[in-house]
Amino acid sequence: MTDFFYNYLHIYLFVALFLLFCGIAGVVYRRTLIGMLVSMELIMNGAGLNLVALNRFISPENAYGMAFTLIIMGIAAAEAAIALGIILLIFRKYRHIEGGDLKEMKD
Amino acid sequence: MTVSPSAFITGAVSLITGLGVTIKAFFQPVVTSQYPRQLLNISPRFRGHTKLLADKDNLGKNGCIACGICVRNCPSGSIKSAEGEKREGEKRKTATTYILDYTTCSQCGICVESCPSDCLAFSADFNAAGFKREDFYYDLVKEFEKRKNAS
Amino acid sequence: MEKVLDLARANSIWPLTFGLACCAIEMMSSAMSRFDLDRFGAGVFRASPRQADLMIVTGTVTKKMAPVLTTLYDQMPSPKWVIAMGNCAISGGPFVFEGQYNVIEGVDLLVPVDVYVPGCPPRPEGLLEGFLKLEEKITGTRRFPGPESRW
Amino acid sequence: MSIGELIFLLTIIVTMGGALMAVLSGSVVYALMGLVTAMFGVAGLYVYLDSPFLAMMQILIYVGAVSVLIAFAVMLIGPLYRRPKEWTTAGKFGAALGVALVTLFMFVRFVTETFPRVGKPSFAMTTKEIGRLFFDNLVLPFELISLLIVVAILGAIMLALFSRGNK
Amino acid sequence: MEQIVNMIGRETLKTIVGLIGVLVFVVFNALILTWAERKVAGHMQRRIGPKEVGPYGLIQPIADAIKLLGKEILTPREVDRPLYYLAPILIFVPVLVSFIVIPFDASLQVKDINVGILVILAFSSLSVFSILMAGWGSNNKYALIGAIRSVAQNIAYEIPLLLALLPVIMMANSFSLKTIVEAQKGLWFVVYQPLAFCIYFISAVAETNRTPFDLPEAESELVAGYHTEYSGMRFALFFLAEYTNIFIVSAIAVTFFLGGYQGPFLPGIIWFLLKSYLLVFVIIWLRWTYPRVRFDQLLNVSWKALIPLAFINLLITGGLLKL
Amino acid sequence: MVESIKTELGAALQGVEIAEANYLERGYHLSLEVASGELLNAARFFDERGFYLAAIVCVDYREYLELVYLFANHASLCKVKVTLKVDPAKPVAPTISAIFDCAYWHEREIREFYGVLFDGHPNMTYLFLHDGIDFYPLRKEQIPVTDDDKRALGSFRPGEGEDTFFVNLGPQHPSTHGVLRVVLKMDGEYIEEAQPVLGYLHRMHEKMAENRSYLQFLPNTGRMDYLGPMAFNLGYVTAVERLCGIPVPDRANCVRVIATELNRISSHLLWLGAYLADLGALTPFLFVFDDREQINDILEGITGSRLTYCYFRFGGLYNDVEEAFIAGTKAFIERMRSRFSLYEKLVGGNVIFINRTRGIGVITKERARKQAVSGPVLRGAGIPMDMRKTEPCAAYGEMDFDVPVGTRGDALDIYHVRIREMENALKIIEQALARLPEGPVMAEKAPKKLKPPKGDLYHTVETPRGELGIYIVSDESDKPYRMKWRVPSFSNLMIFPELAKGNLLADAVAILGSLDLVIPEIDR
Repeated sequence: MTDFFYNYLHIYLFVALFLLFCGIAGVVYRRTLIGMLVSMELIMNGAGLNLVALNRFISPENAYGMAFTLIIMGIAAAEAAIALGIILLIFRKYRHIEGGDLKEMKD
Repeated sequence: MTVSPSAFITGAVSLITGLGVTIKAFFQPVVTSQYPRQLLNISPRFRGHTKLLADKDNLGKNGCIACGICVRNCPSGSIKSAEGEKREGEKRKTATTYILDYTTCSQCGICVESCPSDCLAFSADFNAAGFKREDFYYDLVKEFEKRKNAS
Repeated sequence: MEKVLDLARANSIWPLTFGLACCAIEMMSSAMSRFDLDRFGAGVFRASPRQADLMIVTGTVTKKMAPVLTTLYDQMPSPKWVIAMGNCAISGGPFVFEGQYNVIEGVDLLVPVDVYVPGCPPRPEGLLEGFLKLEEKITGTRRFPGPESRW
Repeated sequence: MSIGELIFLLTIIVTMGGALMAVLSGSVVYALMGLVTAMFGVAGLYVYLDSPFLAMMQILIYVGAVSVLIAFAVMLIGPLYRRPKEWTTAGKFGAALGVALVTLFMFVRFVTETFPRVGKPSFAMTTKEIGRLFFDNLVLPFELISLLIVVAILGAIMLALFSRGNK
Repeated sequence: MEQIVNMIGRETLKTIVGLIGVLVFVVFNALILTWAERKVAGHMQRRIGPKEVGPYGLIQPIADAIKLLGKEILTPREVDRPLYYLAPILIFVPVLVSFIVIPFDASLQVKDINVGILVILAFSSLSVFSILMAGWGSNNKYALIGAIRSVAQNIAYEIPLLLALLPVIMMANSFSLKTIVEAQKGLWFVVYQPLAFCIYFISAVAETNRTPFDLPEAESELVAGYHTEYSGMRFALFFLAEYTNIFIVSAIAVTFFLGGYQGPFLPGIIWFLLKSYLLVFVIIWLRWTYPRVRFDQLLNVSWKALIPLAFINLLITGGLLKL
Repeated sequence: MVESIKTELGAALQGVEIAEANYLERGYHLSLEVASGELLNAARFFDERGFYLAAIVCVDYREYLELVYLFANHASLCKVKVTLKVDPAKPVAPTISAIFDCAYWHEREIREFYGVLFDGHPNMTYLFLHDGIDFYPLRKEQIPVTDDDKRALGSFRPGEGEDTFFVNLGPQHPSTHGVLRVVLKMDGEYIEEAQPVLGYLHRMHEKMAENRSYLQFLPNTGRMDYLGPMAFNLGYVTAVERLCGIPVPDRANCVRVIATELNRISSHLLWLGAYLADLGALTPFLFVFDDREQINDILEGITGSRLTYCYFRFGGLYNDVEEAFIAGTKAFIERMRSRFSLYEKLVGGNVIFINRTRGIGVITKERARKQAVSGPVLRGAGIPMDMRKTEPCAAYGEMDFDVPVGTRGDALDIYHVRIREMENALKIIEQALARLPEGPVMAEKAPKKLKPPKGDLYHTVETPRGELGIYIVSDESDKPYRMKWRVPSFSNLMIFPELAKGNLLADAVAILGSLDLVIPEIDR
């Protein structure tokens, strides 16, 4: 009964790790700001998955992991809103959204 | 867009009166005349394409004397030809062909007005439609004969 | 199977919202309460050529408009049909004269036309008759005996 | 293999595929589509972790809000913007390989050593409990996150207004 | 875990049957609604509407459907193919998912999920995505503007929609649609929550892109909006989804505010359909009465009127419930 | 007014001979010929005194091209014709588009039809014609367009750039009611620049007029403005009657007024419906067509046609009216009065409609004058100018009616002006019916073949859309030597780019709709 795939913590952690590294690779190698943002979201997803899985397997008597995942979601939403505002602003100013070329951020 | 309560209420009322108009119309009878089943009373003055009328003195033949006035007067050159022959015992010519290219006609009525023998009139052919452009090159003389034979 | 498809097509002809000139008003009239094209399922005027089945060319096609018209025709998915409504669309109508430089003398020079509805402009009944003719062309049989032509 | 397992495997493949697509695809739109796929996959995994509420919130917030926002920005910028080349084919391949290798290495090196191969114990956390937790032990983070969201909304509005007024 | 195994094992059949039923219903509903829309519009404009095709024109939608299926499958050259192909299919997912949890009758429900309403709301955001994909994939300016409008509109109206449903969820103390319906044994929630009902209805009309909020497909501005480049079958899918969405938002309104399948004398399903189609009629009625609002007005209505009102309503409800 | 202008003009332009013309025969009070150096001074003079530029006409006299500038005044009846002779071999003239904005388009039109270059004009691209035309169509001799000229002309193409986003409104577009094309340069949903492209329905009316006799041109008038053909008909026949001095029987005049006003109502009704369709409400469209059908029935009863009536003839009418017509018209007046409240409920009071139109497309009095807009658009801007009052033809002089004006000049005002104009039209019809005299409807001595005396005439009438001016030059033959149609929609459209700028796309549609354009009339 308990030997179904989905009853093993490791699989979830593996997926979470994968998401994390994908995200990191994206953040590092993506040139457009939007692409970076997409990769950041991947990292957050990985973190959320990690938390829930650990919560579920290691300490099933409380729900802190889930609660924190919800908080992560809130942060992700807020971050996306702000980041996109900034991206749009940058686009209006410089007519491009390539992170590497943004040398000056002061004005 | 700051909305004062009174403006809000008048706005809402206006929306509801609008709904009232359409729902009233919903229950009113329709005004449709269902074309192939019903026909409207089309005005007797309706301008279709032209047709030839019979001679006033001799109802058996068409009244066109092939004078060519309509051909000259037509603004868009729709009347291609009006030719006739002089028959025996008659003072004037009688048309043998009268080709009307209805596809360039603008239904203005100048030909009808200018006809010296008053033998042109508008037909009531209100629903012409066809598969070919050539369907509407009418020979009014032939058509006149057809009508005569039919009646 | 093909027959069912044809029947469906004939009864669900969605025209393109494509008004060119005077005849466009009569095309609108025929879609309105008095004549109600929707009775035949043809009242869904689509603004996008991709979703239309029928192009009603209502009025004069000028040389400047011609490329636009052919583009629109090409954008329509087949099976598609064209009704040339009004004399201008059929042959350039009253705007053809010697030395004219801007009018296409008949939309059939640009795209294949299925049904011609002459008149300047034709009455809405004429357009409805054109629709019935188109149905006849699609299915092979005429649905309504229809009113006789009145000369 | 039961249907449940099959679906589970599918979910994992979808998640990982989506993540790869999000990172590797040349066009931002496809990256976004990949992200959405990955998010759906994660939501599916949440279902397997017995938290359907979280799964729904995941879709609602990530798909419904975050990615829609990103998509919105892409569309606004899109028609005016020639996208730069992000990856060469070789680079793509290398990156994918690198990510896979690193993941595998980390997994073998740390995860399997740190955490035991435990089975899933029974679990009865309901939405109500999570809510309770928020207003009980986690009230400070909760308040902070609320504040953050308010600030974010205000900031976004200010940015939008500023860019409009700037013109 | 036990649950899941059971669900997949035993209830797979039930779900599949339910899905097929849902599909049939979706098609049937869309056919009826297109006919009804044209008929209602016709009579509101004092004309007949479809008449010659079948008795009362009832065959009309079938003819339309067959015709659309029989059209040439045309893919414009410049489109972004994967997105272009995927969009009309994707727009169908939320529609099907939503039907799974709607209780048509006390026993007529594919699956009663305890986060039912969240499922509907979560998946409804997918339709935004498919609109975006359609707009972007079509590579057409009108479609793109339509898509952008649609997204802004959906973001703006999703919030009041949710906020209007929350008081009911609080009162019923459950996310499950069935429980919510059962909670209305006595009085319908519309009596307690008239404001929430109004807000929900307005937002729902906006979410389904219907006049007066039909900006994404505003004909006079954007030709046909996001589905400008779609033809034949693919267009039919959009069409189908639109009408199904209308039904879904009405059904949710009925479930949440109008007592769902409850009513005297008649069987529950009849009551449910009756109420739902009444709301659908109202939506059609609105369409054939009002002009379209402008883009900034549309957003203003949501941000400056509906959302604050919904918040106030939510606060008051919460306060009253605690007392 | 005329006297004072004459003396002031004499003082301002030294050495220019100012002739007083017989207004009744010529349609203008003063005429003067200027050299090209003085044109700007003259234009400035008229600008300062609040004149508007009604039209610029070019006439090809073979030996020279004559540019005719027609100035008129909103405040009082004073029309001045200023002419400028141009060398046909190398036609160059100074532009006055910096002073009168409406000249911008008139000059472009003359450039492509006559090849006259306007010095200093900011944009001399093709407006009407397509690329393939290699001669100047309205010149009496066929003169090929030189290669240089062709390159300079070229038809309009939107520029391609990374930072621009163009949207085409038309030529096939649901909101343009025909084949107008407006190229919009967008910034998101906002319009940065709007550029109309005309000529998709250029049907060569002015060229045809030179090839046909006066009578043969008559059917064309109904096709120029297919929504208000009666008014165009009326304008043309009264112009020719004025040129030839043909008297018209009283009864015919009354019937002319009734028919024209009925047509005005039907035109405004169609505008209302189409406008609401632009704004997204389709039902009013069908409601107004219901009313229009009543008018069509009445008018078809007397004319035999539903749209392109061609009813008036030189010296009278095509045929007499009957009792049925009078009864039908009376019934229609009854019906129409009750319909206004319905429209008020469905449209005028609707909060969405009000919010969509209030403050949109505001036209100031000054802009209205500079762009020479006319008709309801001008009256919406607050200038009570109506040709039916100032220059009454037919029996308009004996009718009592109001000229409704707006206060803000926005689209909502224009809507109200049109609605009240319909009410006033009903009033006019009632009066005309009441005093409909017995008698013939055709002048007895109307000549069969018209050969007007040599001379020119600028004749104006009020069509549903505004000032229709017909400038006819006669050379004593049976065909007009030159006939220029100063059409209201053309002038009204000219103000659109300015109104649309900085507005939302939806507003642009609302503004375009409020101008009530009929495209064949613009393109001619």
